[in-house]
Amino acid sequence: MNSLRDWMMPMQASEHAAKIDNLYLFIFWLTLAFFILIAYLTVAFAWKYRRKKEGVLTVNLQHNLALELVWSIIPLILVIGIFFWGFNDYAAASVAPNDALEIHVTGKKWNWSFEYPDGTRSIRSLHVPVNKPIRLIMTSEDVLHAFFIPSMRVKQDVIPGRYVDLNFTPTVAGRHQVFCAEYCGRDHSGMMADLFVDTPAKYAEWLEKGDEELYKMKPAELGKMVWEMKGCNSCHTIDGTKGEGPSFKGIFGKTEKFRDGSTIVVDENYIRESILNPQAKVVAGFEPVMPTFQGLLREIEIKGVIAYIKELK
Amino acid sequence: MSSETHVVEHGAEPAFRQHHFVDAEQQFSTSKIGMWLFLATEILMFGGLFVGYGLMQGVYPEAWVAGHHHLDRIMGAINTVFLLCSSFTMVMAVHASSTNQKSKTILNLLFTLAFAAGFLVIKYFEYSHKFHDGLLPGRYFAYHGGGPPQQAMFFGFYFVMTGLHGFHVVVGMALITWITIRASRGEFSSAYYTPVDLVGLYWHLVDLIWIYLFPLLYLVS
Amino acid sequence: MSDHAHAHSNSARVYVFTLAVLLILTGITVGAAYVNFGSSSINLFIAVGIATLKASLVALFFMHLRHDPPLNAIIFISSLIFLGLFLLFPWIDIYSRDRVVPYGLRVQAQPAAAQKQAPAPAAGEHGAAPAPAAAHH
Amino acid sequence: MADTVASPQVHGPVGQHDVDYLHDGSLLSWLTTVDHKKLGVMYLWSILFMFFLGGIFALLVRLELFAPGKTIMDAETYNKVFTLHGAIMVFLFIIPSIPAALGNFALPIMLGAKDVAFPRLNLLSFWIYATGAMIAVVAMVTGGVDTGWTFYTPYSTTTDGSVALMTFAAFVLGFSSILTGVNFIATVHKLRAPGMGWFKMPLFIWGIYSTAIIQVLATPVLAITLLLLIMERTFGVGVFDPKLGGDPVLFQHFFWFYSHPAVYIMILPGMAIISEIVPAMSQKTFFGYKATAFSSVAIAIVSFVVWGHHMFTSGQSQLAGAIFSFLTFLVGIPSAIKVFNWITTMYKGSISLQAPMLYALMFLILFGIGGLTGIFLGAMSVDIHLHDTYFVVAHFHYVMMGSTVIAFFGGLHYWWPKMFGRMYNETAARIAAILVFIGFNTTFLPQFLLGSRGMPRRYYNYLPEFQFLHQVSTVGSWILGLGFLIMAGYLFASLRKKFDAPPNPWHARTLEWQIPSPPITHNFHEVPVVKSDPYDYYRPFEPSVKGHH
Ligand code: HEA
Ligand code: HEA
Ligand code: HEC
Ligand code: CUA
Ligand SMILES: [Cu+2]
Repeated sequence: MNSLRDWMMPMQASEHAAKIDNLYLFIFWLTLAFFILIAYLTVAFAWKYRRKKEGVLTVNLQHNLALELVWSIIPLILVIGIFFWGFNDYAAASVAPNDALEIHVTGKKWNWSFEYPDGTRSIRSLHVPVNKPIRLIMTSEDVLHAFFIPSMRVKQDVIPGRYVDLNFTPTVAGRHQVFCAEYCGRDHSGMMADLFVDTPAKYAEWLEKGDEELYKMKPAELGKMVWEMKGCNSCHTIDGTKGEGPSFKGIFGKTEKFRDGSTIVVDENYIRESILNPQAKVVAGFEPVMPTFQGLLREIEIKGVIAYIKELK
Repeated sequence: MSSETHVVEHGAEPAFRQHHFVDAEQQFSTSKIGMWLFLATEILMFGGLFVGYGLMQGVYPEAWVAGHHHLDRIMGAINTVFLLCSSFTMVMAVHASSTNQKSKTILNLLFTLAFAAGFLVIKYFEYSHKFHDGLLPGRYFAYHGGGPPQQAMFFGFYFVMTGLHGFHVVVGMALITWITIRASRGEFSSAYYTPVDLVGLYWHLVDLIWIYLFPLLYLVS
Repeated sequence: MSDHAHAHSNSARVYVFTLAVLLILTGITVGAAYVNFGSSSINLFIAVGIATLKASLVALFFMHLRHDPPLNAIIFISSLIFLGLFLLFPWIDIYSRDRVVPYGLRVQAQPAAAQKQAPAPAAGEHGAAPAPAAAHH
Repeated sequence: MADTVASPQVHGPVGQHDVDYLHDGSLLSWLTTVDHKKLGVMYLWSILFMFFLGGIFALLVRLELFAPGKTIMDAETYNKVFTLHGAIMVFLFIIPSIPAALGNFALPIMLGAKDVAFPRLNLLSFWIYATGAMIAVVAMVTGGVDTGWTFYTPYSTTTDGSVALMTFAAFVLGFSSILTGVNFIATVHKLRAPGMGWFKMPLFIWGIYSTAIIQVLATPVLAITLLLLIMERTFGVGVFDPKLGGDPVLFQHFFWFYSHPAVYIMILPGMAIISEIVPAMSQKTFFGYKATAFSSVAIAIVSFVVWGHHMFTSGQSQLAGAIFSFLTFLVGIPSAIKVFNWITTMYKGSISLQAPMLYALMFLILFGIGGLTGIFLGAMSVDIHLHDTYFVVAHFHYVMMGSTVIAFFGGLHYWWPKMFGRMYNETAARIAAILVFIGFNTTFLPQFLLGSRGMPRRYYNYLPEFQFLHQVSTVGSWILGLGFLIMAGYLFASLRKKFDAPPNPWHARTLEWQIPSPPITHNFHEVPVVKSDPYDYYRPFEPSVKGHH
């Protein structure tokens, strides 16, 4: 029985997966029974009563109330049962426990990006601690997508302009596959992500250090990614036009004037300070609106930004 | 071998009866059923717009209030009166044609046309006023008087709904013109006035839809 | 009106009467729209109610449903019933969607606090942020 | 539309009516014919062509999926190909297939009428169909469409290509379907022959009648949905696009309000054919006639309120989802009633296993699978996992291809002698039927497994673990294609023969079998008088038509 399930379904890796599979298997056996009944009768009658002589008259069977009631009412009772079973599990699976870990998910053609409670972000890979209720709060930036993790038995459309949630408690550590299940254009089939279910210790370590990939990237590339992903780009351009904040283009090595009249030559330390304590020195002509990124950027990411700014001549 | 039935069928039968009907009565009531079915599809088609309009009104009530303030109730009311009167003249035309009153039929049909034209003229003024103010649907919305941005959607609905309705008015006028011509040729009589009756039904539906469009677009705040 | 056949002048009189009632009802709707009945849904109710009354008059008298074989009325009414179903279910959906606006996010979702969460789409166009479900709270 | 009813019709000399309808009038006169039989035949060739076209796209889809990554085309082409496959099969093939082709041909004769109620409307409806098809072809060659047949917003309002044109084509095609429905309802109500009470109508009529109800009440909503979509694309009227304040889930409500009932527009006529073939080929009274007749109407009505089962994961409210799930299950019951009635009708019959019956038997088995897998999808929690996977693809091919299309071909084989006056080669027909059966199951049975294992649909590329099952499926599609190739062969071959079909090759008792094959233009020399029930196989035959046997 279990081997049949494992043959038909992916691994059961969340708390509610077993419930869904149980109903699936129940319907499977039930409908199989009905199917065998139908198929058997069809074939058996076709064979047994095949025409042996032309032009015979047959018996006149027009109806049989008892029989007809039986085959209407039994399926009726069965499907009503299935409805309640399915609805209960569905409702249970979609309620988030109060202590759920909330992670934001954004779908955009054709990538998934994630933001964790401490501000850490990642693309195409989602890390969660094992045995902890997870609540994904999801939105899309362009068209519909759907977040689908087969082994967790969860799926939810991701809708632009709206937040939807998805709840599950992963029980099996390791890598799991995430698909985009709502058609979204050219790379719909490539819009995948990895779900890493880690031990709590490993999860904490990951939050601290980030993806291994970060360490493999060139610092300037990493910096560009930070600029895109952490929202620097909403205030800072890279082409010299003035945004809410100064453009990054050509500032490295330039002499910057501040509101209080003092000046400084932009160098690594100044950039670092501007990110972690932006209000310490406010550039002339700008408001002190930049939020601090203290705790939101890892050391390696700050280094990346510096390298990136250096490149923007 | 079947000549007998054919003789019966082709006896003193009127020319308008099609061969697959037994008698004129059957043909008449069949046409009516067909027309009513067609009207049912019209109701569901417009109905889709009403559903979208109603649901979105629930979502953006302020935009709807702001939007409908730009509509002229008086113009809307006059148009309602026009359409009601045209429905009346239409039914009078049907009545006249079913009682062999040729000139009365034509006169009433012409009245109907006149009311319909009046309706379109007023619509024209309303539309050009909206165009002038930049109260255009969707992307072309260019009104600078402020208010919630979803007014663009309100005017999207306004133009799609009144536009589709206006299109029906134009089609109706074409049909009325056509039966006016046929009436003037003396094609209708108490024995056969189906086309007048069917066009009448169509025209009443156009009126009926406006009866809902008017309060929902112009009056509800 | 019809000076021609007595039986028919009767139905002509019915048409005139119907038109008169329709015009009066139109006057009432317009008038009622200027009165504030305390809540906009009451105004809506009145307006749609009167419209329905008018529509019934048109259908019954001008469109002859009163005397027609019942099938025509059945067709007409079923189209309205199915239209009703079409309105009902999306309505149920839109007005019971609360859950999908996450509890914690309702307040935060305002653009002002946008810095720390997934940026609202449509690049900060205010009205466009969390759409239908959030809008009526 | 008013004039379709009321214009003068001049009758020729009496003798003219004795010519069979295929040879009555020049070839060119077919284009303006109002004869329901000719229109049925014209529809038949059109939809068969569309099936061929859609089938070629299907074979391309399967070929691309033979291996992960690029096999024969790139992702953008693939997306267009599966969209066109779905859109052609649905809008151009399956919806008009049974009602407009076989229904047009058989329905008036089965009622004992000379034509449908509005013959000219019928012609108009055909030409609207042809126009819609032409627009669709233009859309295909000028940019194509890559939205999926469901046109979900906001993707469909933002992607390139001829989406507006394609939706317009579907819009036009909708009107063709509406007019056919209007015509059939009026025909059934008003043109029944003397003696043909409602419960003396063949069950085929009940099925087509129920279908027509859906066509009339649901299709206008598709029209308005597509109109709003076009408005949104061209004028930015943002009813559905969230960037403009609209609600994309609302689009899905609009779309499925039509498209769920539309799946019953597909299956009810299929069931109607089976209800005809089973008693005739078994020479047995229909078991549970009234229950079957009413269940058609019940399916038609309940089918309007289950559409939300396509939206369990769409972000519609839980409450709405629960109501829809419950109602979805209720639709299973009338279907169950029908299945059991067909099977019981075979009991103690005298069953001929000729081609039409083979298709009917295949239908019973394949609809069993397709319908029962619908139960998985109707259960909310299970559908969360299965939605938008190949499980759904397999489900709907079992009900559309495996049931409706199989029933259609069953009906085609059943009425072919009547339509064209020729018998096809029975042996070849049996071989083709068996190949189709094997090929179909090889293609789509593995897809259930793919889906439950998590393979999403509309995927150009897939993970290596899914490859084996995809390959089995692709090979299946070739067997299926071979089956159809053989079918095309013997059917065309039969057309080159002289008329050799007897008036009633199956010894059936409905009216169309009591007139010559092929029928004369006006179907009946005199109005038939119906005395017995359509399936009175327990007593000697009592013809309703005089002068024929
Ligand atoms: C001919 C077309 C056709 C038919 C007849 C059906 C019939 C049914 N369909 Fe199907 N369906 C489609 C065409 C069809 N469907 C299509 C095209 C899609 C996908 C569209 C897309 O997304 O592209 C779809 C998708 C679809 C979904 C959405 C899946 C998803 O996207 O997540 C669901 C969910 O409930 C569903 C359910 C059902 C049910 C319950 C029936 C029922 O009517 C079946 C009833 C029949 C039986 C149940 C069998 C006979 C009964 C018995 C033998 C008695 C015993 C029975 C019991 C004990 C229950 N269908
Ligand atoms: C009536 C409806 C219908 C029918 C009959 C079919 C028939 C077939 N379908 Fe289709 N299908 C759909 C409706 C239909 N389909 C829809 C609505 C979709 C969803 C689209 C979307 O997602 O938007 C879909 C999607 C779909 C997919 C999923 C694509 C994806 O999600 O990425 C696949 C994949 O295998 C597929 C395969 C097939 C096959 C192999 C057949 C075969 O049964 C076809 C058999 C026919 C032929 C083979 C042609 C006839 C042949 C001849 C006359 C002889 C010539 C033969 C040779 C040259 C060999 N279909
Ligand atoms: C809400 C807007 C905003 C965001 C988001 C933002 N900044 Fe700034 N930033 C500013 C403003 C305004 C200034 C100028 C005033 C000041 O120095 O505080 C500034 C100044 C700076 C400077 C100094 C530039 C100079 O010319 O002296 C650096 C470096 C900088 N930001 C880096 C970043 C990085 C890296 C990020 C993202 C991780 C970021 N900023 C995100 C608004 C923002
Ligand atoms: Cu994103 Cu599909
Ligand atoms: Cu459905």
